[in-house]
Amino acid sequence: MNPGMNAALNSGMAPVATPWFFYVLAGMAVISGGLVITLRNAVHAALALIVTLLSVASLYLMLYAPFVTGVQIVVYAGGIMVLFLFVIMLVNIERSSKEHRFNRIWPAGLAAACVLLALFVSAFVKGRALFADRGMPLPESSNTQQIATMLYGEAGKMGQYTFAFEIASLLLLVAILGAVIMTKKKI
Amino acid sequence: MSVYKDDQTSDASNREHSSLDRSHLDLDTPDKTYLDSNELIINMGPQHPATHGVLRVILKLDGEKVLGTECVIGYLHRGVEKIAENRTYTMFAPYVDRMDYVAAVSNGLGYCEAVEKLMNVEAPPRAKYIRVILTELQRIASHQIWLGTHALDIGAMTPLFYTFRDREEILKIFEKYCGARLTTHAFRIGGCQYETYAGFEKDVKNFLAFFAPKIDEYEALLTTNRIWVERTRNVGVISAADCVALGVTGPVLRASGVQWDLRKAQPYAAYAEFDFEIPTGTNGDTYDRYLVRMEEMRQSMRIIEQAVNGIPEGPIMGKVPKVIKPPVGEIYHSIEAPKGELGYFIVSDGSTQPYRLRVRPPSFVNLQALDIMVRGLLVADVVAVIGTIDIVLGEVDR
Amino acid sequence: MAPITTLHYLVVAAALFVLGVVGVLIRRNVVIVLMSIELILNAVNLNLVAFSRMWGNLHGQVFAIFIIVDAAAEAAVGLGILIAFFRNKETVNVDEIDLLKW
Amino acid sequence: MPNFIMSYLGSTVTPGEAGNQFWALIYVLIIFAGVSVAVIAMNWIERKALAHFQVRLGPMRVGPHGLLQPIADAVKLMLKEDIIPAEADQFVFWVAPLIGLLAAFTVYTVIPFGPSQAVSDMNIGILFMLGVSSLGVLGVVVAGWASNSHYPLIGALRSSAQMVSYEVAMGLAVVSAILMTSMNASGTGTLSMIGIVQAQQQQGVWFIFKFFPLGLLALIIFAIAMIAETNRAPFDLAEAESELTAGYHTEYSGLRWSLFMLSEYAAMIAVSSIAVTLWLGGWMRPFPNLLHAPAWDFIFSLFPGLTFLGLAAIAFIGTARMPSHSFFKIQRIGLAVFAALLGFIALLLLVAAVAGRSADTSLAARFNEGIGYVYWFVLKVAVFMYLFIWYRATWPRYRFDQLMKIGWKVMLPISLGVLVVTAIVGVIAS
Repeated sequence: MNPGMNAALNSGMAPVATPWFFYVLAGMAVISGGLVITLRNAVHAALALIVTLLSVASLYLMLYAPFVTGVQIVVYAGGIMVLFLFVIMLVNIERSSKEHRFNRIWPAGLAAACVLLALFVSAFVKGRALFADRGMPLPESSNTQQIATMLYGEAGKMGQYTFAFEIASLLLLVAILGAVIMTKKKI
Repeated sequence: MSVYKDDQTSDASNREHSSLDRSHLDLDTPDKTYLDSNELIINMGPQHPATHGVLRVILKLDGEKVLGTECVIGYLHRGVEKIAENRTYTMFAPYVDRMDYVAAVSNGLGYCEAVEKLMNVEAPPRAKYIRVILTELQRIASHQIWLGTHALDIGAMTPLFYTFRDREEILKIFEKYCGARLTTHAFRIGGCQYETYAGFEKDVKNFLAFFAPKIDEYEALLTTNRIWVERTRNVGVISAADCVALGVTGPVLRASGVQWDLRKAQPYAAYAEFDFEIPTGTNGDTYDRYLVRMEEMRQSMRIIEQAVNGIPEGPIMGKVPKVIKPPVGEIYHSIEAPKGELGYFIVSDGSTQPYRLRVRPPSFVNLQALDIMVRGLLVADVVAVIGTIDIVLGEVDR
Repeated sequence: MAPITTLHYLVVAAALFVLGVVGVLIRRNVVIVLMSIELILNAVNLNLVAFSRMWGNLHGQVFAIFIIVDAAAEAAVGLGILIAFFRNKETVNVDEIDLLKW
Repeated sequence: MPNFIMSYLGSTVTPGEAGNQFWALIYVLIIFAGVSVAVIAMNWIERKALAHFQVRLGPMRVGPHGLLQPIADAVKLMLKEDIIPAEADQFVFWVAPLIGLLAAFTVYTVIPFGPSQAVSDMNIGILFMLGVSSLGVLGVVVAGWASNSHYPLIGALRSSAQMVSYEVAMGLAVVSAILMTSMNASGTGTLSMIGIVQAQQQQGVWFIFKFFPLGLLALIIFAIAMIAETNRAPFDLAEAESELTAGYHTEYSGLRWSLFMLSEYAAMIAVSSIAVTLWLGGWMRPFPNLLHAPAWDFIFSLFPGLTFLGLAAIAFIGTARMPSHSFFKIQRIGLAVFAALLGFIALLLLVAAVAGRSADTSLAARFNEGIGYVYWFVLKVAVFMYLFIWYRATWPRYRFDQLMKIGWKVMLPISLGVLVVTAIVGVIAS
């Protein structure tokens, strides 16, 4: 805690009102999430998804996970969504916007999802005590460094997730190759 | 893997088809063997920054790759050839200036010489020398406009302003000589209307001294510029055989390796008396055409220098009657305009007006090569190739 | 206003998850189905990060990063399949993807 | 409340870190205004500099030497008819310029103009900057799509492919700079923008000179990638006027179009700021370690004032050289007033420099210090901005396949190589 913060607290100014921020961000995430699956136009849906992603990124920030926030913005909002928009434009046909949005079995799908929701709700209601806020403060300033230590390990020692990290890189490589091969017209 | 049938029809064959067969190019119905939504038909022009006027090119694209083109012309059609039939030979002369309006002097030269040939008169030597000097100055000016706009199409803004700055000096000479800068109407049938003004030789020599380092300046900006070389080398390649088959002339033909220049092949005016070289290229690509034109500017300077040093004294007007009434007959006369062979075919019925006048404009003929030059290239190359063919729509549409 | 607990985040995550599942089940456009999968993955991520905060260690965040990597791979391959499919059938509707070979 | 406001003044951290929303807001407003003014100035300088590259004069009519031209343009653009094509997607068409603008301006929250002259110091600063600036492409892509026209669509496709490709090389170059921040006793690097500059201060070397030529190479890669990221010549394929008429903003006009321009220039300044922060020592004056005597501090603190004095002198010379025709009377007075204004600012800065020297810990000293930081930072950014203009005047445009080839086959391998070699050299050196 630095002097400026102390002074701020002493002078009666509370830090940022976190509950408000949470409700606003959560509302944005859920509402635009709903728009993603209901909007007819794919580009509109993609824009809604970007709003969801950014809201969720902000929620990460509230959970003291700044590095995940950064990765979410760079990879998801900046990378994957541009890819999505790119593909939507490539396959942009007017026909799809005039057709039915939902498939024939949509009532069944909706029912299944409702069952899932009911499951979640019952789990939360029953297991409320499990999720009590334990109020563990995470060190925000060394967050990136600690994640790095877990991923890469410290001097002379392999990290806990180094092997998994390597496998993830292999997964990406395979995905790149797969994408290239599938989209290439002649091999 | 032969699941995708497209490759046989669209990509690989484009290069082989660089003959004149246009049957595979069907712009109206989409290619049935290839269900690709990427296939896009785009109108480039008539209002487009890079089509040098009102050329409309219908592009059939696969993504950015050009599958075929179709030129739509006529937006600047003024019926020049028809107008000729209702004007006397003298009255029609200013009209030819409006065809290739960036090389008006060359147009005038071709027309005047054609009528002279029809009437069997000849301009006096001094007039011929003046004609050569002005025409070669005009060639430099035309190439300057070509260079500026071509570079601008490829994205280099600066050469445009340099070339226009230097072209100004040529236009000043024109203005001092005949009062007009663009549509000069400099020559008359039988010679020249005006004697050179006092200090004409000095002005021309000053220009030569002024311009020599400027060409180096253009070349410093472009010739070894990596981006320029990458954008132009192997772009818009056309073989000598295709050029000949299509009737392409001028720098485009010479860049493909054919040493054909009417100034040497069928000398007119006073060209037989000068020593100059015909630059040729080897690959027939955009870069070669660029080099050929740059060298042509240098050769033009050589011609001008010789002409201005050896300009004879004497009359400037031949023995031409007041009313021009050529004998019945027909004539075809062509000159090497900056853009290629500019020919005039005149049919005379013995009256004061041509019975039929037909112009063979270099831009119009050269434009035919656009399709086989750009097929298989990208959209950006279409712009570069239109620039390198060096068309003027006033001449294409007439 | 009550302080925000882990459960709050879990509820948001559950809502996003269900929305994603609904999207996957009922939409016809493959692109939107893929986007719904991204929603599901995000819901999972939110859970993991919330639990990471709850337990006071970073394992959850590391897992979230792995899931983002996975999402990138999934999007690349999924969209690749989509383009290959679209090129042949000119449609992006899931219920028209009914041939194993064409 | 006044206590809360004043409490920050003595602090040496950013308002964000101090938790002082009031000053954070003030800083945001200052930056917003400053960037807007910088964009206007950049607009004028680009037109003038480009004109002089191309043997012409550029704007000369509106105000002396066209000084008021950007304002006239802004007024004109605001008054123009706002055309939305009938077939366009109304909502997306409307929102697209705002996406780009928001992305471009959000980045400025973490740019450190000085050790405490930033809105906030996020510990993921550089990651945040890269991420948010990459959101700008969404505006371009969506604008091209929403116009429902072929040329904008091609521009948008080009732009999205181009930006995604160059982000990779850009990111790797940035990583190699971040790697250099960890070359200290504890072996701990940082992603914080302020931390990166402080690391350069501690190591006594700007990262451009570190492990020569690795730092330089990384900067060059970043500098190339940032031109591509901001859609500037010679990588301005997305808005290539000779090919795509105007690319993604062909259908835009008036205020919306000007928002695109605003965000483009703001993004240019933002990426230049990243380059300056990462490789050129951010707010540090030249040779902070070599010439660190108080006398040197004083000499360098005179620079801002002297710069403005120089500008004022140029303006005065311009006034004197203006033709004495009555037609130029108003222009002459205007330029004289402008010169006087510049001279007044110069005087203020010089007084502040002198006052800040005599009083060591006072507000004046702190103010003086802050001026110095911002001055050096802006000066370094200005060099990059000038380079942007220079490139545009010199080079033709790349073709799309060549652009991709350079991005993936040249820049990516080189940046990977630089990263690996930097890591190896770093391990050997420590």
